[in-house]
Amino acid sequence: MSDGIEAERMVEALLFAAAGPMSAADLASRLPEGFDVGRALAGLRARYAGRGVELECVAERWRFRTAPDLGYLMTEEREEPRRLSKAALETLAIIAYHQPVTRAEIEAVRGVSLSRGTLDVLLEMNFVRLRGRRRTPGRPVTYGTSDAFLEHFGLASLADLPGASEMKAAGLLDLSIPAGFEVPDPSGRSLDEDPLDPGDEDAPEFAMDFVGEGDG
Amino acid sequence: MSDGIEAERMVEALLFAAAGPMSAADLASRLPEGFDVGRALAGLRARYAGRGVELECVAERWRFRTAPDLGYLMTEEREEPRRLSKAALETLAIIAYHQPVTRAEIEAVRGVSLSRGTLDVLLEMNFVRLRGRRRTPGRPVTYGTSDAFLEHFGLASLADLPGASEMKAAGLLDLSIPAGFEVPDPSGRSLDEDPLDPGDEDAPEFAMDFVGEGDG
Amino acid sequence: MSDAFQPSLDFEAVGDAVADGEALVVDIDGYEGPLHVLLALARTQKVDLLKLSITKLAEQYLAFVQEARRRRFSLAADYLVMASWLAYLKSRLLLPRPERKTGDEPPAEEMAAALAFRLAKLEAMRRAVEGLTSRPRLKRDVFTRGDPEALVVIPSTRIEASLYELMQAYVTQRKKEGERRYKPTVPVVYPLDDARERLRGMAPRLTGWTTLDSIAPPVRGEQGPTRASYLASTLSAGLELVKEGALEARQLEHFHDLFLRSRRGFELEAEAEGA
Repeated sequence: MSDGIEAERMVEALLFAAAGPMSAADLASRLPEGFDVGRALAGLRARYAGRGVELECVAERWRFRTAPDLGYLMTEEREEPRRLSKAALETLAIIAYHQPVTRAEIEAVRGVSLSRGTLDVLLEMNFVRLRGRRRTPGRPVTYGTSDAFLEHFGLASLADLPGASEMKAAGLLDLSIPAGFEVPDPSGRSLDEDPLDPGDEDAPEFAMDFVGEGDG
Repeated sequence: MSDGIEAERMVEALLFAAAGPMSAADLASRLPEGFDVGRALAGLRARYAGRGVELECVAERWRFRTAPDLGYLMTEEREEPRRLSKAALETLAIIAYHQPVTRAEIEAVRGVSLSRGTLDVLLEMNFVRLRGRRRTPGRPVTYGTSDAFLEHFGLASLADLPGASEMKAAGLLDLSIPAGFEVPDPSGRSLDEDPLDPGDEDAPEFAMDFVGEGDG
Repeated sequence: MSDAFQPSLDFEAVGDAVADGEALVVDIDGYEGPLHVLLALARTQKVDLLKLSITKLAEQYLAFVQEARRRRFSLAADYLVMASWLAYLKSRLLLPRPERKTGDEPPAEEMAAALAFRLAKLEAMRRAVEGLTSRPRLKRDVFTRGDPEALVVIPSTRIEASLYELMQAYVTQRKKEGERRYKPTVPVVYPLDDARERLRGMAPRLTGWTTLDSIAPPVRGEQGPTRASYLASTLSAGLELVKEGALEARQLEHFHDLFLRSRRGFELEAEAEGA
């Protein structure tokens, strides 16, 4: 059996058996040396295309999943997803497309202040995570999306957000224009962002930010 | 797309997403009407043959399983498997081939009384189950193997237990075996067996049977 | 932040509303805030949002607020703030172009463009929501392996026992059982009495050395005594007759043929010689 076929078999077995998506590096570390994981993945993706189970890349890791058009059959496996309110979805979209983004920036885009619970829900569902702090007065916390978000929506990376490139080209993701509006830059790590201070994730004043009285 | 291919896709997706093995009937009940599950399974089995993942039938239920020869790739999570004691293995073998079989019959074949714990271990492992009661004086409980037993040994049904010819082929039986040696066919249900009485499974006298002093 | 547009005013208004304990989320007929209302109204113009007629939009919005107020007791403050700001913007847009400079305020057109841009941004996010939610979603539309093996490839309860081992265990026992229970069918023997009787009758005729083989009766059929049994019984009877003095036996070498002959024959011979 050729090495190529054998590498495909091994990657196939590992991904089938895995409880979660695996990166090419994860896979390579499990394979005997000298096998080309990238080619095996490409081969498998082609082989499974159009089948009942397909290979997909999410959050830069690989997984098998059932074909979307067969979702209707999965009556027993289906978990009724927690319904996100319109506000929560819009907030999630703003965070996804503008990250890292501060609470004030989210509110500026929507024209309304974040109601209590909106961000909490997204954090609790692990779609959204704290990314860091903006290097501006008050050093506000910035938010971004998690791998779980990408996995849930089946996105290989943030660059694959639907319509992101068109929006970016139209300047719609660039909140710095016009001068009167604060506009964050969605792509990559913002230059004016500090990493979170140690312990920020559970600092009391931070928790206050979500659950405190001032939550608007 | 032809119905055949579509049925294969559906069965593939269902088996992939299922939490456990599924019978053909399970699958049929989940598929829209008019699809041939049997053909889809046969098609899938052929399609996956020799791949890193294979379709296997155990206890008349189907599941995907990584190819046995690739098991070594999954070794990282492997926990040291328990080995069956010789007595347990021998007892299991007798139960498998002679089911339904009573404790006294097992002892008669083995030539020694069952040591404490041997049957317990097999019952606890869920390899052996209580089958019924023999219609003889004392109505002794009869033992048989479980689906977990079949699954563990990769057997589709009891009829697939290797018989005398396979034993000969494996070099286990030779000419020194007495002429009368016969391997019973355990797949048929014995006529002199009653179903279990209600509460048999947890009746105290039954527990005594295993843990009592008299157990040799 | 633009002094003229002062979007923060909206938020301050909301903040005030919160402080006053008023309803936080303004959701009039499904709208979350003035911007969402504006977006919905802007869409009715069916043009690129960036080419929107802000004057027309302002009129639409004011009409909406009026209608809302007619039907409801109150509107959240930010709706009203937006209404007054739009009324102001509209009036500025309608004024003749060479207008007087009012402080740092940007031209009305710029303010209008800024509003249009804000709406376009919100619209983009609404499209993003549609884009995201129309994607196949995990555990709703697409499913990963229901029974992954990686962490349970071989659970601790897993027993290592192969089918071969099972067969082996079975055969070993059955072999042992076979040996233990082996009861050879009791062979039909040639009774010693019969042999003695027969030999006694034959003895007088055994005048010369005769092999045991030819003396013992021949095997008759499957059911009868075996050849070995005939031989053994005949030998045994022969030895008895030797003891009685009726026969004599000899063997020239170990394992060679055994010969028997009548002692009487010998005596007769001797008598004959002596006579």
